[in-house]
Amino acid sequence: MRPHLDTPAGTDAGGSTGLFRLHPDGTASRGSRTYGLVVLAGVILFLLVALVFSPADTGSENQMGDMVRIMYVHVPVAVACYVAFLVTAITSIAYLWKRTEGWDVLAVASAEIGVVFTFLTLATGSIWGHIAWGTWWEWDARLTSTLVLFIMYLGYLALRGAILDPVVRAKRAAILGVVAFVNVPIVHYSVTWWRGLHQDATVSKVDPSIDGLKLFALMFGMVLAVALYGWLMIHRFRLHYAAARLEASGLDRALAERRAEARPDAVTADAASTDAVPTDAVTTEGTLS
Amino acid sequence: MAEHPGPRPGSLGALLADARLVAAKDLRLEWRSRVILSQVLPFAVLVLILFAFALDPDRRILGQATPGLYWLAVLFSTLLALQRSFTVEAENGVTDSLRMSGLDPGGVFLGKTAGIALHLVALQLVLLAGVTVFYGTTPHGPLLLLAAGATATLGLAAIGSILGVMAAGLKVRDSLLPLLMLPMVAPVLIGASQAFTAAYDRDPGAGWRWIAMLGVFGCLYTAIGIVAFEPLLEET
Amino acid sequence: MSPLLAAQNEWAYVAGGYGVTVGALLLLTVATIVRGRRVSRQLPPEERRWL
Amino acid sequence: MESVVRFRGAICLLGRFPALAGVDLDVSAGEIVLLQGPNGAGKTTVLRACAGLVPVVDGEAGVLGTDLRTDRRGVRGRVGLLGHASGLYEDLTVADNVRFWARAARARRSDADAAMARLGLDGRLADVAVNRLSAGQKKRTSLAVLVARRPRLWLLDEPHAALDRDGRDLVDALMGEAVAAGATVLFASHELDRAEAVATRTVNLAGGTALATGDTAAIDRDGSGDATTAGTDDVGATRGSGSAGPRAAGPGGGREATVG
Repeated sequence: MRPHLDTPAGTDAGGSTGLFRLHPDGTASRGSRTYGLVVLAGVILFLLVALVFSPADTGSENQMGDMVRIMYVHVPVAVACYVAFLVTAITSIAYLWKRTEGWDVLAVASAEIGVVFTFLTLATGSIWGHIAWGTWWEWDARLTSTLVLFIMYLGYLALRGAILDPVVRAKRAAILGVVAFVNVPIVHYSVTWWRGLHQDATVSKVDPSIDGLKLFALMFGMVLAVALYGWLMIHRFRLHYAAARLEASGLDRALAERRAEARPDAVTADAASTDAVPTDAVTTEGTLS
Repeated sequence: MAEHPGPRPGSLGALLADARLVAAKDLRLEWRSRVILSQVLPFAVLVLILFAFALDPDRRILGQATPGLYWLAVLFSTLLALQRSFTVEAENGVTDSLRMSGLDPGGVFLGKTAGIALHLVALQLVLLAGVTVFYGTTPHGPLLLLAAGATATLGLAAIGSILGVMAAGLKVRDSLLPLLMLPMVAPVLIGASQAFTAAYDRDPGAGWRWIAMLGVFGCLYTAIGIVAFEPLLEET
Repeated sequence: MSPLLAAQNEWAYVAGGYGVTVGALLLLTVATIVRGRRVSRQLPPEERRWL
Repeated sequence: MESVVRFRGAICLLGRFPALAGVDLDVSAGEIVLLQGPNGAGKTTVLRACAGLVPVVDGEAGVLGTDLRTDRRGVRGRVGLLGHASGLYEDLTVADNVRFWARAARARRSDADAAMARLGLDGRLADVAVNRLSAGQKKRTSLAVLVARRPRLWLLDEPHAALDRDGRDLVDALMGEAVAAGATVLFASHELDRAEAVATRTVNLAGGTALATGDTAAIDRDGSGDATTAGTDDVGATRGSGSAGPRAAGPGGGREATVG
């Protein structure tokens, strides 16, 4: 995996000024900075369209009023969270196939962003429900399956946090990433059938009569959410990639130290400190049990 | 070296032979230790009693909620059975022995799944008697109940084996396994409860599509487990 | 409830929804950038291949 | 002679710790090679790497003609490992365990029964649950599994530990029988008196590298063997270093300097 595709190596970051000036230590590149500024401009434009320019919903039969504006964020973040988990699943398969670190880093970055977007889907859906149905939580099919999804990927991140060895972690997490995503449609259909026995209300059902600026706000929101996801992916990928390289960078030093144990003067001088070296039994059990 | 008796390694016959060997070992282990019988089974019955305490002694509510409560009890017991089943594989270097054993990892998965499923079947027979006695409900539609029980048990055992070995050997496995397992098996809980409801309501027609869903779930995760067990067992 | 009050009420929920979304994403962005700087500072520049 | 184990600059990581930092090791068919060195020298990791349990991340590593770096699982059916842990199901009986692991390795039931008899586990002990055995009896059970599997390469980690005198004699006899039957033995032991008597050759490990290999019989003949019998761990590390000259290891030259 190459962590970057957008900028040539060795770009002089100090040459630019203003918003384009890159922090010397950051995860930003010139390309990602430009991308980020475009997204930022898009966000401002989106907020203006969604909150100011677009009219309240009065024409349609549902009469959602200003509440329709919630849809402009709710639907896009929902789309982004499904995109994120799809990417986690695909990169997990790619990891199991290629066994290279980069795919694992992509999978975790995507899952983390996905969990945030899922949380926002639930939050905005709940706010919507409070107005539309009068309750903070309705057992609506899509909201419910999104909730299950949310907890499932919290589990994915918890599994990653519980395993120290990077290879074991990557392998188990990759399998869980696939297993969890396979579960998404099953959860969705089971919950839909389950609710289908009672009612058919859903937040995300786009009103066919929606048009004009309202439709534009919705579509623009979706594009923007996916673009924002992409920007976050670039930076979180670089962050995790840097962290992984940092973990691995000690290897040369560790090898030198390890070989130095074999030097007789080191052994006799540090006879007491050999106890500090993990014994065979401890090291094997610590990593393999 | 001694010539290998039995089917050719790598063949389907070898896979099933390994599965049978592992499943028989798990049943023998239970026969010798009786952990499921003496601990998980009483726990399952206790859950049924606690539901009654929590809800009401009024049998009407318990009767209506029987399918859901029954499957919740099954689910909680499954977690305990899984912890037990995969703790024995992670202790005393048994994991290394398994890797060295020459057993097909897919066969190990099938064997563990079959062992857990058989334990769950025994548990469910007792739980079914339990809800009949304690909640005053009479089972109907034996065919639907049987189909729902079989497909849901397969699904629980299959995904439980995948997640069980995934969490095995970790310090936090006791809290991690439920977090991984419970959202994953939400479709099983829904489907099996709905199928049981249909059976108890003498409306079996509504139940069969749930059986299809449960069957797909079980077969899908069985297939994934056969493939995924090799990297899971291998670890490094 | 008067229509005006209902409209104000709706705007409060809309503001809440947008506030949560923008706030959470801003938080994630800032956390990512700050942590990225802290981690990549410890890495030699030749390992930071995006520069 | 046919090469059974061939390591060149093999590096193994346990997590991020380089347990093996470039090991060179050669074992030929029919040898009984003793691995020696202080705690933490990497003896266990060498044995586990030979068994295909620990991945070799750099260098060359071949066992029984199988390249460990590309096909770690391929070698496992032909080697047997006796580790620190018993590798047994505690709730099953001795006979259950030996028969299960033997059948898993596609050995005959008669092989399993013969192995139990060889280890003195037939009779009363056969039907006792493993969790009620003493440490020595557990070790005998693990050895019975190994015997029943009939591996071509025996990897024994501290086989003498926890055993009584009869048990240790039995281990030595089993190693001899294995070699007589065409197998090869690689083992680690702190029972130097006993181990060097049975071994045909000794390899010294320290700091995850092999220091020197020598003919133990030759060392004993010229009288320098007394240093090896002092019995402490550290002596094992310093012994043999005089001739191998790790002092010559300059920066970056560690690997060359540790070639035996």
